Amino acid sequence: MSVWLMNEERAREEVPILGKSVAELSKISKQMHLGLSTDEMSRIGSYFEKEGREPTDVEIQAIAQAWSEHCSYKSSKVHLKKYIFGIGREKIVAEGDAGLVSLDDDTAISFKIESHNHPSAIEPYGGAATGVGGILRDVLSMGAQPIAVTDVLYFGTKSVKGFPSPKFIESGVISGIRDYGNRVGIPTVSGGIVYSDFFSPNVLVNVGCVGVVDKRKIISSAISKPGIKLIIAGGKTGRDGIHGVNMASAVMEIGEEDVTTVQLGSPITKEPLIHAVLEANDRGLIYALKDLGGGGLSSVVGEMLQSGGVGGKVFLEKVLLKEKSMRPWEIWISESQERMLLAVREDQVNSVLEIMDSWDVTSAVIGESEAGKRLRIFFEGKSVLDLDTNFMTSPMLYERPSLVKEKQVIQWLPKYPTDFRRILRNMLSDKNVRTKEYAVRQYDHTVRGSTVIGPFTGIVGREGPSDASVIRPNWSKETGVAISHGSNPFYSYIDPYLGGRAAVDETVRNLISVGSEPLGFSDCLNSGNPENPEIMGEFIDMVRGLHDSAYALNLPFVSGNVSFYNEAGRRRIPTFPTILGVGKVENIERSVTPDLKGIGNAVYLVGVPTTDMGGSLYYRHLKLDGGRVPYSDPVTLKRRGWNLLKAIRSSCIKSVHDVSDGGIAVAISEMTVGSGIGATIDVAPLGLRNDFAIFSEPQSSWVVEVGEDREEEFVKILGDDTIYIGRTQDARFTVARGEESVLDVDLESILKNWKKGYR
Amino acid sequence: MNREINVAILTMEGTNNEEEAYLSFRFSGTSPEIVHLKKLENRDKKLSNYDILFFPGGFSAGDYVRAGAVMAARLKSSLMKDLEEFVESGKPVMGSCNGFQVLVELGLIPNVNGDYALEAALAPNISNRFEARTVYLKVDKGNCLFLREFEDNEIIKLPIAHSEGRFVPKDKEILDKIIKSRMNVISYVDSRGRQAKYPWNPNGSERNIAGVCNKRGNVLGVMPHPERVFYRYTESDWTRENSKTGMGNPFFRGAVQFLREKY
Amino acid sequence: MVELRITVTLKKTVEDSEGGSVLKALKLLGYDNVKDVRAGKVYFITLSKGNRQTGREFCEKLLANPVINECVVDE
Amino acid sequence: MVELRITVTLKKTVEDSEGGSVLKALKLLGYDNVKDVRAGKVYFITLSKGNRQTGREFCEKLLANPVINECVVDE
Ligand SMILES: Nc1ncnc2c1ncn2[C@@H]1O[C@H](COP(=O)(O)OP(=O)(O)O)[C@@H](O)[C@H]1O
Ligand SMILES: [Mg+2]
Repeated sequence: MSVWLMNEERAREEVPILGKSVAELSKISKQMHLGLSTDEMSRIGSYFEKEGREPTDVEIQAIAQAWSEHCSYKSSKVHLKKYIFGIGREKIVAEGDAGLVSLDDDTAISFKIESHNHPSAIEPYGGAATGVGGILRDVLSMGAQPIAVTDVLYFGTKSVKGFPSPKFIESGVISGIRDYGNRVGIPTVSGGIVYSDFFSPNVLVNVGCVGVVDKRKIISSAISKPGIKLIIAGGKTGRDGIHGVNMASAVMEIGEEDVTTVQLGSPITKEPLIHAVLEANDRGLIYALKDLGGGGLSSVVGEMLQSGGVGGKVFLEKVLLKEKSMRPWEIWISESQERMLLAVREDQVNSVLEIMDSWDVTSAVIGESEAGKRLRIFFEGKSVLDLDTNFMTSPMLYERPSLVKEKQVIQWLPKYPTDFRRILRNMLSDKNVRTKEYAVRQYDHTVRGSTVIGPFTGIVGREGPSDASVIRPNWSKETGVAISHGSNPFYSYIDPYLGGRAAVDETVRNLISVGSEPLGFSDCLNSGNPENPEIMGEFIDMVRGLHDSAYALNLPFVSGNVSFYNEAGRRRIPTFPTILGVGKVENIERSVTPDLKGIGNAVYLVGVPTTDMGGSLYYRHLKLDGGRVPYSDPVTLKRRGWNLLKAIRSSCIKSVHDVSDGGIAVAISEMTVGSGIGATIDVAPLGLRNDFAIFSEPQSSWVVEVGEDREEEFVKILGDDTIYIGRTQDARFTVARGEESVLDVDLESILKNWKKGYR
Repeated sequence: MNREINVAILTMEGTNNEEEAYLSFRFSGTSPEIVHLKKLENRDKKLSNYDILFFPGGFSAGDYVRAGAVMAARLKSSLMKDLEEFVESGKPVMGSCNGFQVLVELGLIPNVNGDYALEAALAPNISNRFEARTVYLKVDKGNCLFLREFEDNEIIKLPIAHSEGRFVPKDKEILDKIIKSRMNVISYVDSRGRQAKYPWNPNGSERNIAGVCNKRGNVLGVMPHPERVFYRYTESDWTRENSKTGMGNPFFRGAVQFLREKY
Repeated sequence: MVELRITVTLKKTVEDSEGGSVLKALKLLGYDNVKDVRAGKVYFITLSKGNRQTGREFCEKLLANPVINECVVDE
Repeated sequence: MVELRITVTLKKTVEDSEGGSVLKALKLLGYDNVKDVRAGKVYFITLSKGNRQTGREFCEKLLANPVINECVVDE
């Protein structure tokens, strides 16, 4: 990167902008890597006109950080406010870097999902690793002990000239998550991997984290009193990661390798930092807390002071540096990893510094809050920034033009298949369906000794997939936290609105499947360039979809993030959400897994097959337009889901698996993997053509194994929402319609196809 | 012993299984304490004040050089005598995963010749990957105090999560002595209890060795993680089984019983 | 037969946690004379035929990531 | 100032799984001329004073386990 220097003197530099023309302002924004529009530059100009002076480089850089798309949500905020923020508010315990819902009387769950797309596209290993590091900090910021890391990955399938190969990106991302997550000692238990040429070369790395906190110990990030000391703790500050947020707020260009934004992260700096921060919190020594992420100190100090309505001062020379020659503006906006900012009462500063030292964590007092509304920064005695905190942290908001393109919905009717067995095998070995063990088994999912349901369950040595993971955060209680995701870029590509609803549906389905009651969501919204009206139209459709489902379920989105500008190369990604959901398992003993449990049990379908085949795996294999995307009705979802939960809690149920990619045929196949137990089903009661009956992907649907003596009770709870379809059996999975055989496949071949590519 | 049993769980940056080890000891009726290596180095704390010493898993110092190497080097340079005394007093010492690697690097395991020389190493897995899954193990308990609650030849299941777990003895002589003295107390087996190759043997360990106990029976190193399955609910197949307690539980019970009887 | 030694290190601009951790350990072992440690990987590759150029191709295609790594090939 | 290069590899008698997988990957990339790959670690250490002997001490005390490793120090 070309560091923009006015002259060689290290301290305060002036950036003359007063009276400059629009063209000149735009040039300054470019040269300094500010990413600010001319409107925004003029707004800064008029502020300094009133101040009667030119801004310093530190000031201009600080404002650019705060006003970046990444930090300010300037293109999305209007819509998020309208559709997302208002839902289920009474269920939100607190909000901040992560959001909190209530697990039980004493405990809250802190969770968030976030994208690390742009950094991962430039350097997959470091991008993914620091993504994990960043999301851990967000959860820790609330005072919570992280209990799980999650990752939903979207990989391209085609090489694009000028960009790294898909294989290189994939192995880099997976290794990055592995090396960071394993070293930091938080289990990586849930996620997903999706392959599509949508993501060539725009790889998406969405990482989530879930933590728990004693409700009395939730930490706020606001400082509302003068005289509170600011302590920076953890890693030292270096030139790394400068202008990361500005990069994430623009379209990536071919061959762009801005080295100063590349970081690999240091999990063994983070690991003791987590312990130290939690110990300080446990002892009641933290007044306010925030992590240093995008925008570095600049964003964090500004927001901590502004949200509490005070001002403050910071002495930059007190910040511990990796490189001595850093300029003040670099120190102020550096995004070096593994740092937290603790606000501490004066009389408790020493205790906090001692705790840090006892964990071998470096820390330093760098400033304090003051009465008033000014933020003042000094470097070696000179003032380098003196700004109104309100001005700094209130960016322009945009309601960008949007356009909803009417798409024609076409559905082709395929020829009736002659070989169902071959189709099923192809589906099971599809990269999007078959086991992800080649990646996930490189992640430690049992560290902390609290993983009740991990990513794979069943007979040791032949485990199958699970729908959600369950963590028991407190060994003295029966309560569990269920964690899962939903997303379907194939649906969203065709219909962002229904795709949004389907993502909520999938998340809820997965959470119900393990016997948990959904409590809330975090959403990571992936999209293209918001300055394109068509994309803005998709974006609005997507959030409307999320809204309509979540509102009907009365479940809040407690946190999330927006990632625009994912459109390098010729292809852009669909506009779609990845949702992280958490649920409450009242008693872990009652949680269930998808592997079939015994021969001779009844198999029921909750839900009905559909003719909406848009984006379905079956039609993707046929390479035909499938028409409308499967429709999720939240009212139905709520009724079926919560009734199913009732049945699970009363122990009627031996195993459950939700219906998703590949329909009930794939769902039942997956239930045989971990169990070695087969099933025979009759699709006559389901109506529809056989291929639609077993391969369609109806929303709000599950396959359920019911204990022999509990059928009556089960049917009573589920009522008309369930249909008896067959029984479990030995060695084979067979499908018939009355007398006519549709499919007959042995379990070994299911196992082999599903495990393809692993071992 | 009627008084409290004090357990030191040793930690430094990157060790990260101290929490589950702490809880496993606490729920076994002892008084565990997480002790930072620094505090032992600067003599704030003394090893001899503890009854059990536990080396947890994780990635001490990132495992960057070699798993366990940095932690072992630091211990060797400042605390080797205390460690030897602790071991020679007969008190229980256990390490799992990274802890096992540290014990081997310290020469506390296998120590067939009794001189704390390096006699083995834990090399990178033959698969060249990190492996996180449940494995079948056979317990040949010998005189190992941590294993006294198991049946002899019992088949158990424990989670593993490591990339450097391939047990390599220095030479044939050392290996023979290990086998002859029945120090290879835990071995990887297949679902029917037979010695088998990858994936049953997840790392390519010589003779499928998963755990080694010293001759005296008071120092145990294991690659799998007993502390992660203290309760049955964290076994990966618990929804299909009706065990009463977790398979890691007896390791801790064994050590506690031993101390209560002996002291 | 050609023997190549390929050394892959992190660029100076990228923070090297491994080197840092070794530095810290050596200092704690009492070696105050250690000023800096950079860690890397080395591959000794035997070719039936080829030259440094082949080694450079290996760097590009597999062993190094140009964004973060430097790759040196010796024969 | 003294610059040491310390190279740590697995002994020939110990199977080198990383080298093996690099070999496999190179063959998959079409390089049939690759006969053997051994992987190792390398440390570039800057000392204010010292010599190869110091490097050998680092090997012994930290960088190598003689049961499986070879350690070579170059100045
Ligand atoms: N990248 C990943 N990281 C962590 N866990 C994952 C990842 N991908 C998949 N998993 C886990 O593996 C299991 C099976 O995943 P998958 O086959 O995608 O199932 P499904 O399609 O039902 O979501 C799930 O428990 C899922 O959470
Ligand atoms: Mg699922």
